[in-house]
Amino acid sequence: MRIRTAKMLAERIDLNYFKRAPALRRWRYILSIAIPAIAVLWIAGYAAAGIRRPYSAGPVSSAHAFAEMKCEVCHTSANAPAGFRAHVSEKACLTCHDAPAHVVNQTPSPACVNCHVEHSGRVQLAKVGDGLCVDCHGDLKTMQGAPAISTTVGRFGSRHPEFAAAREGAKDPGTIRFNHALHMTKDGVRSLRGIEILQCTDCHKAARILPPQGGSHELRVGLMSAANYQQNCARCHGLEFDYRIEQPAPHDKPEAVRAAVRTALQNYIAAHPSEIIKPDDPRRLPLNFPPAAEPPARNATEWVARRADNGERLLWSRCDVCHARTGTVTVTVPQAQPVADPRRSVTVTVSVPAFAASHIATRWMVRAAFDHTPHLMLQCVDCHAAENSQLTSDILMPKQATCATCHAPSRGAEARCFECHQYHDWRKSHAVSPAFKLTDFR
Amino acid sequence: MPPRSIATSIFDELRAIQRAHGYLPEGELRTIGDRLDVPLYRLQAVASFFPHFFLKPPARAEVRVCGDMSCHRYGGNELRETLAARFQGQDAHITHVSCLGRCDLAPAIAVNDHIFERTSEAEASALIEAALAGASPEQLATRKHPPQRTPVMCDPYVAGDRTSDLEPRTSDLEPLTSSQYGVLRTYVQSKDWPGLIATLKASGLRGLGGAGFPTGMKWELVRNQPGDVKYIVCNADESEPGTIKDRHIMTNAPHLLVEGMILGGLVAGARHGVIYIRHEYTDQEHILQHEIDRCYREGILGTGVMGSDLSFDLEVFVSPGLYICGEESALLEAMEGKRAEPRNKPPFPGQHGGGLWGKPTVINNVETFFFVPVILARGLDWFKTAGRNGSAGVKFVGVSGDVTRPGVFEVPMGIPYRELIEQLAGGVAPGRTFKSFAPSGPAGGFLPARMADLPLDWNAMTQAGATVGSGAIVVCDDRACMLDMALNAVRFFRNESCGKCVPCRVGSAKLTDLLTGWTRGRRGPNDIALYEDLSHAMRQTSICGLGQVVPVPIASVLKHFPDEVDAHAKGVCPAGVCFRGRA
Amino acid sequence: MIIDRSHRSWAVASAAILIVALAAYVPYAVGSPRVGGGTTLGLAYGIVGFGFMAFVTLLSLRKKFPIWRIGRTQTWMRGHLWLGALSLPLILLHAGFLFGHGLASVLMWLFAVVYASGICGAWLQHTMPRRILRDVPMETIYEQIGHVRAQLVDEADRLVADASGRLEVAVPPAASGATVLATVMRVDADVTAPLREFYVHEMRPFVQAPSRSHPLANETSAAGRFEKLRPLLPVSLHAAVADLESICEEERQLMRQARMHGVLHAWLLVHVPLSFALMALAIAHIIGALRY
Amino acid sequence: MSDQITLTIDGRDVTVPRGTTIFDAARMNGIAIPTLCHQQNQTPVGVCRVCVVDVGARVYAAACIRECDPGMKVKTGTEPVVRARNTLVELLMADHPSPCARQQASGDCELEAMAKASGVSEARYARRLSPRGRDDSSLSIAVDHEACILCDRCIRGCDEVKKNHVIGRSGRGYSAHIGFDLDLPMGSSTCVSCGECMVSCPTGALTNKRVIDAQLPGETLDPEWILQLPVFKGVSGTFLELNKSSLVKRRIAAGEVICREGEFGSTAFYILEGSVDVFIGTPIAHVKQEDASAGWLSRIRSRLADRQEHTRTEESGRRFIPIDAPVDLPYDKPLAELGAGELFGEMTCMSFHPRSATVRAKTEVVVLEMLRNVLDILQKNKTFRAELDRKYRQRALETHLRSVPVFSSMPADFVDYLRDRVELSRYSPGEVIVRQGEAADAFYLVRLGFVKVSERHPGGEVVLTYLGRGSYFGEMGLLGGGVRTATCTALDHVDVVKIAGEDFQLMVSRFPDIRAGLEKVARERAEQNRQRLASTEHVPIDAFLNQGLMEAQSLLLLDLEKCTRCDQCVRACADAHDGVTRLVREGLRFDKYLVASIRRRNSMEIIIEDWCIGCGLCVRNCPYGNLNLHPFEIKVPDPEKPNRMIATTRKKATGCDLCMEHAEPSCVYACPHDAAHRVEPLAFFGTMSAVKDGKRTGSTEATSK
Repeated sequence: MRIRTAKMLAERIDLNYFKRAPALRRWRYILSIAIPAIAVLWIAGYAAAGIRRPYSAGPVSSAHAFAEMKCEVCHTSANAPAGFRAHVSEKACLTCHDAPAHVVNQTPSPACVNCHVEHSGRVQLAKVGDGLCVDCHGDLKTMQGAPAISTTVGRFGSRHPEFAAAREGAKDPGTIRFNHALHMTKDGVRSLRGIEILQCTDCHKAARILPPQGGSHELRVGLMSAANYQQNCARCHGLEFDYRIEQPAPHDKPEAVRAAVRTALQNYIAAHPSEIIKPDDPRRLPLNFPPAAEPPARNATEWVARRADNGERLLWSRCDVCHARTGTVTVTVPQAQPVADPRRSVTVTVSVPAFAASHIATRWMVRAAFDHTPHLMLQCVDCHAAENSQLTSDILMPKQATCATCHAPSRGAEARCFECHQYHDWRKSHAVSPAFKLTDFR
Repeated sequence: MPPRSIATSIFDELRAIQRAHGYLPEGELRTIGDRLDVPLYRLQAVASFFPHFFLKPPARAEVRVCGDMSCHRYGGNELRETLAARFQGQDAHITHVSCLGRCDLAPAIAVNDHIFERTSEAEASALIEAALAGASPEQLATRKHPPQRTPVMCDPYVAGDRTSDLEPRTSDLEPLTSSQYGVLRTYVQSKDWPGLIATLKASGLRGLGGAGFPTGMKWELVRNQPGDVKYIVCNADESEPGTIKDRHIMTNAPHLLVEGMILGGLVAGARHGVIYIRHEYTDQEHILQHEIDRCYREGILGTGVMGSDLSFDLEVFVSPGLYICGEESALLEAMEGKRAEPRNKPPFPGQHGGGLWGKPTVINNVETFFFVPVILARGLDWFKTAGRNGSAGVKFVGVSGDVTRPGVFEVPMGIPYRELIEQLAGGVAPGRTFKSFAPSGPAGGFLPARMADLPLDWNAMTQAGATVGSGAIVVCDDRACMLDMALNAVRFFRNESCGKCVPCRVGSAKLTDLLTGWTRGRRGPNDIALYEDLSHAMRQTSICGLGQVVPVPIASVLKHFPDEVDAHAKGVCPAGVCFRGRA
Repeated sequence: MIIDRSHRSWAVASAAILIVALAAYVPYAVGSPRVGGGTTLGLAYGIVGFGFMAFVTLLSLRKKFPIWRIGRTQTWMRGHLWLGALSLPLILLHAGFLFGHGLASVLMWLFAVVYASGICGAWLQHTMPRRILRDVPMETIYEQIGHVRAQLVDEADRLVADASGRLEVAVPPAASGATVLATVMRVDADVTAPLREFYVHEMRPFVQAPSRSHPLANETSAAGRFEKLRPLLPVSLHAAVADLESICEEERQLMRQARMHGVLHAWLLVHVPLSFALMALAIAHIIGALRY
Repeated sequence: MSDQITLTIDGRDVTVPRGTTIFDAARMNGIAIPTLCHQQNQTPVGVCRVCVVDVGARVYAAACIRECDPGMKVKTGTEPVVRARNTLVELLMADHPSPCARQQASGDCELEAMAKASGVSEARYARRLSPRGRDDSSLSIAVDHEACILCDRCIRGCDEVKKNHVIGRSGRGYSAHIGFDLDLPMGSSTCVSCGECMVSCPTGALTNKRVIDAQLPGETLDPEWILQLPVFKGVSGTFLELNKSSLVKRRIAAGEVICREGEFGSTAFYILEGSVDVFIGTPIAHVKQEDASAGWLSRIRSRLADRQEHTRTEESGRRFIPIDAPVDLPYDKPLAELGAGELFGEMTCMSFHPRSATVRAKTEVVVLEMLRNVLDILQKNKTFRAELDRKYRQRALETHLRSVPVFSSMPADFVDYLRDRVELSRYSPGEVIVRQGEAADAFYLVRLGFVKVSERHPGGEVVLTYLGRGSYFGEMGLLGGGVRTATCTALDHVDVVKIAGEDFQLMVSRFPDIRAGLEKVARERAEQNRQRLASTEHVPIDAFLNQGLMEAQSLLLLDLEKCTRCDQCVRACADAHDGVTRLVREGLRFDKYLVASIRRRNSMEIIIEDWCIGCGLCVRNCPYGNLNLHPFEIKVPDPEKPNRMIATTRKKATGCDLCMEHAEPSCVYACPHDAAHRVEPLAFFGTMSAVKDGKRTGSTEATSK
């Protein structure tokens, strides 16, 4: 047998063997130097060739695509300390962009890039994440005073406060009596032209709302305009006051209405003096105005006065259909006397009914913008529960949950803050003159 | 009581150490060297000479498998290889051993010096495993077969079972006298030593150890040597493969051996006698020792043999064991505590300077001593007519190998070998053909079956170019390859060569290599010439008979089975023994 | 290094860091308008992740100075494993699970490869040593295989020379490039001839320059070859043959060891250089990120 | 009977005295009979058989031993006789390594000459397959068993001619060979190198060995003259004649350096006249190898590596540096003087150790410079030994005793008492000095060389410690039960001072402090042994012994299931040890662990002292291969010009020191994979085997034979 003692085995070994690297180890050394060197050369090569793509953090937004290969457009190093850091400064953004401040007393005033993160692909920079907003609005602090708005705002649909209009107990501030249910009955409403089935859009139309001070940014399109008597009500709810006069009374203040009535009557009698003595045709009188057994008017003025009183009484009752009478007011009106001398002006004080202001809300969500246009595929009643509303005070605005049906992260419709809210206070916007020409980027 | 041994005590010392340590540690050898004032190299010389001694710690299982002649026929060598393969890597040392003297119960193995007969592979494995598990020698020994004691037919003193129908000439012998040692008693009283010698000479009794030197002449020669101190030694170192007859005699008729030795000692003028017995014959050693003790008790041995003024001491010397110790001068060397290397002769042991411690010494075989009292008791006439076909005497032969009833047979001289083999020993197995036989172990060569009609007779055999030798008949049937058998025999001699002289030491190795080549089909064109040169040198120049007979087996095979040898050169083994396992 | 119970504290700590990182990430990912390296938390992830990576890379430097008493290398290795493992989630959190563009994407890919190779290496280091232990009992020092092999050739030469007298093997000058051995042998009927012939023509070429295609390279065919050889030789030579067989076995084991060692260490060829490259580029990335 | 007999040899009638051998008879009559084994001055043995002649008998007779018989007809040269003779020569030639050493050296190999004469050119027989080998152990005689033809001439030469009784035949049959004593290597035997055997040898089996071919510089001496020197009385003249070139006389002027520390040498010096100074110029204390890698890097390394100043406890209490001369040098002032009749350089010469000190002639000196073969002879020479011993008793014994701390307090009068009573003994490598279990009859002090102390156990031998100069042993037996508790064996050439038991008892009874000191050490030794053995109960001791792990105090184990073979441990070791590794990642296996290095401490430790001379003895004897020699480049002052520094390379033995200057061994510290462990072997394997419930796989390698 071969003898293999421990000692023999050990003695076979050259004691200095470990000082020489075997192939495996040698290759490890070689590769350990070569491969990092290749890597460095690769990156340095790009740098030398001026190709920045490798160390671009990613494609820039579509809007900035023109400057993708020109880092220095945004990464200006001019103001960087020590010349090394080349972070994007506010100035770089503001060169091209107008970015009015948010609110004056906001606590931190973030830089543009805090919210508008570039190199995240071909995205819209304006679409910033909720987090940025929630950072402050999640637990809102102000520089001074208490904020007027909710201080704990979070994700829409869950941590977002209910729309102010749709909150429990809220009432429509409007005073015009309007029974939506009555008007929206499926059987239609009876009008002078017969039975008419009303559509929402018969009364409500989208409208543009311009910024109040003529800024360049439209606030939002597609808000609904308030219903308008002339366009929407007059057809049925006419202001005729005398069968002899076709022209209805104007939908105006009571004193104006009084003046208009009298003027119309004066003009009629002046044109038809024969009728001074002609009694009224009882058939054509309103049902609740039984003909008065009184002697025929003695003169035109008397005739007008009589007829005017009737007409006004009629009209005021018409007003009361929709408007809420608050009492009477005394107004001074010109004397309704036959005018001998037109140069003499005599005024009298009369009292007319007074009505509450209508207070029709045109924009329910004052801090957010809503555009009906993209929602046109929906039925109005899907969101606005008008069909059963009988009272004016009923809030017909949808609740947050209604919106969140679609506007939720899980449902696909945009649910981030920017969908409804604007950070920049565009009311304070001003024009910016462009700093670059397109040719700069060719 | 027996006196201090005349033989050396060195082997006893070594055996004692080996018993204590399991081997011979260097320190112990140094201690003995100091104590006995023997140079260390002398201790090393003997300790490394005899395989009995271990110079290194032995394996837990020291297994020795016999693979000579009969054991080879019974697959001893295959058994050894199988065991070696099986116990590889374990603390078992499995090695070859030369003939263990159990040829009739082949194959024999020795496990930790205990001999087991007719051992199958399974039995051998069980024994080795037992030894590996730490079984003591005594525990192993319980698995042995006890020696079978059967009476010897021609014992003049004992009435044994005489119903054997195989031996008509001896079985009807009656005991002549009921008292053993009767012959000795007669001669002690008469002191007719010249008469005794004359009787022996007249009987034609020869040395039955193999050489066949007339016994009467030998005794007379020593008797006539001047000097007072002479010795008589019984060579019971029966180590030749196939030879088992002495074992039989010692087992069954120790008293006749002892009586013969006392007679011989008294005749030759020796005061001391030694029975040199091989160490494998432990049982026989005990039987003999028992007999000797009895003789001392009964006044047959010791000072005043049987009340006379004659004295004779007898002891048993256990051989450290080797075939070469059967050579008479090597045996004497061993008894003197030396390497058993044969001496240059002359002087012969019977002469001055040639015997034990340089004194004239009678050395005879067990069987020779045995026949002395038998002849003296039964008379010359009986002996002369006991043989057949004109041969004189009776002979013990061992028949082993491919026979169905191997064993020792007490047969009349002159009996044809064929009768011996085919009738007494049962012949070869059914369906097999009797192919050849070796009349005298490896030393006598192989004879073809057609020569089996030769009688068991010294002269007839010598005329036929063979020898009766020690009567160790080994039979081969047609499954045996004679070249393989010759190689086996030559290898035995090589293994047993003492290494003293060049022809035997180197020649036997080279001859083995040469024959090994032949059995593998590698026979060069000049090989026969080479063989003849070698054979000539070995026969002529070797110191002793061992070296001289080394070429005999192959010579006989070349003579009687030339075709079979030639076939090997062409790569064919007619018996299908060689070339096995070769691709 | 085998990851066993002794790694518990590391595992717990790593898990804790991971949980903290993930816990911080969830609201961030949900609440923040954007995720990524630019944000504060993202940057924090980036810094911590890079820190881990840097530490992990430092292992190889630490190994260059094995006796510095700067923490047991084993601790460094544990850190390497666990912090290295942590660096992936942190970097992913840093990147917002995006691979990014340009350099960032290269970094991510490199990182992925380094990480994967690291995992693979950890697995190899976990399993291969056991396999080597099992399959290569006669293992020696890998770097010394060539040296040991030369000694085996010597041993075999000596063995055969001792067994068969003399062995005359003339090796032609190496310059000629030939590997054929010119042999001078005695032609007489020499019993050892088959041994020498086998040795010179079959075994020696194998022992000298083992190739997997050589018949002796296969255990079974080698055993067969030796089985064929044995009957041609005297029993006295069988011990020598057994020794030669054992030398062949050792030779085979050395081949196997070389192969397994290659497997065990080859991943480092990927892992280490790429991690250095990764670090280099990561630094470029950091510089870029700090500048822009 | 006539004293003259007549016979015929080759047809010639010759008359010779009775008892004449045929060989002699033929020679007397001018007939040469070839022979190999026969020599006129030796008893014939007749073993080569080349001299066989035909005497008309059945077989040929060996002429050298066969006496003539009257009327014998002898034929010495017939064709069959010559044929047989040639076959014998051819047989011998088949195994002969032709040309053998003798044939190569002097062309007078008798066998080859005979082969040539008889036309045996190439043996046709197959060559020997199992080589018997060579024996190179003797310093003066080369033994090539291959060339031996077993003619017994050397045996008879050794036995009959010189009466040395060393050589004999060993083995039997074809594997027989000559052996020395108990078949030992010749160098370890009791051979006195008289040279008779090699003179007798007919072939190249035993040849004179020249240590170096070159003549030693100096005056070659006439053997006659040498033999007149008292110290050479009894040395074989043949030997001196043969080894003339190995012994020279040199005259050295005062102030000249004879040998220089650290140099390798192969000679010893015997001072005939004058005196010399022995000193150590530069103890190679803390010699470090320059780290070739990088200057600043290694500086950083060493700075960070935070070494602690550490003095080994073993070093303290040392007051003498042992050197290769009969004196020890005081630790603080390493200087001593030697005078006429003293021998130095013994260990260098015997074991090729480097010089351990520098020797400069103080006065003009005359020295005999000798090579190993001569020194070997001298040491075996009783006269020379006696002279050396006398010198030793006179001057060295006292310093030697005092160099042992326990005896430092011994009064001078007792030293005087001991001076002539102690016995000075010498042991060869491997020789057993005391044996476990024997009666304790003496106390030993090691003068020279190393002694192994071991205990016998059922599973084998456990080495307890190694002792070198300045150590002592045998006290445990004397103080304790009177029986040796361990076996002490010489590792190399060992000289001991043997203090007889009664003197020892007298000493300890007279000096209680010595007794107390000895008893303390003995108790410590006993306690250590007891603890070690007590803890072995859990460990399969045989496996342990087989591997030698018993003897370790601390093992570096590499868990091969974890180890990725990254070699960090080796690098760390090299880093920690000046660029050479003391750790070899190959060797012992135990279960799944590779035992990469072994450390002993206390009595088991191999301390490599700072004055290691790089002799390599420890390296050779280490059973594990854990000690190695490394070359160190150092600068030493030139002994001749003290201001100049010269660079020399010294070898220094290194072994694991557990990185003592650090808290934790560097290899373990540097293992990244938790695979390297320093363990206390018994506790560790004890637990392991307990866990495994005895299903230990053991080693596949170390125990295989």
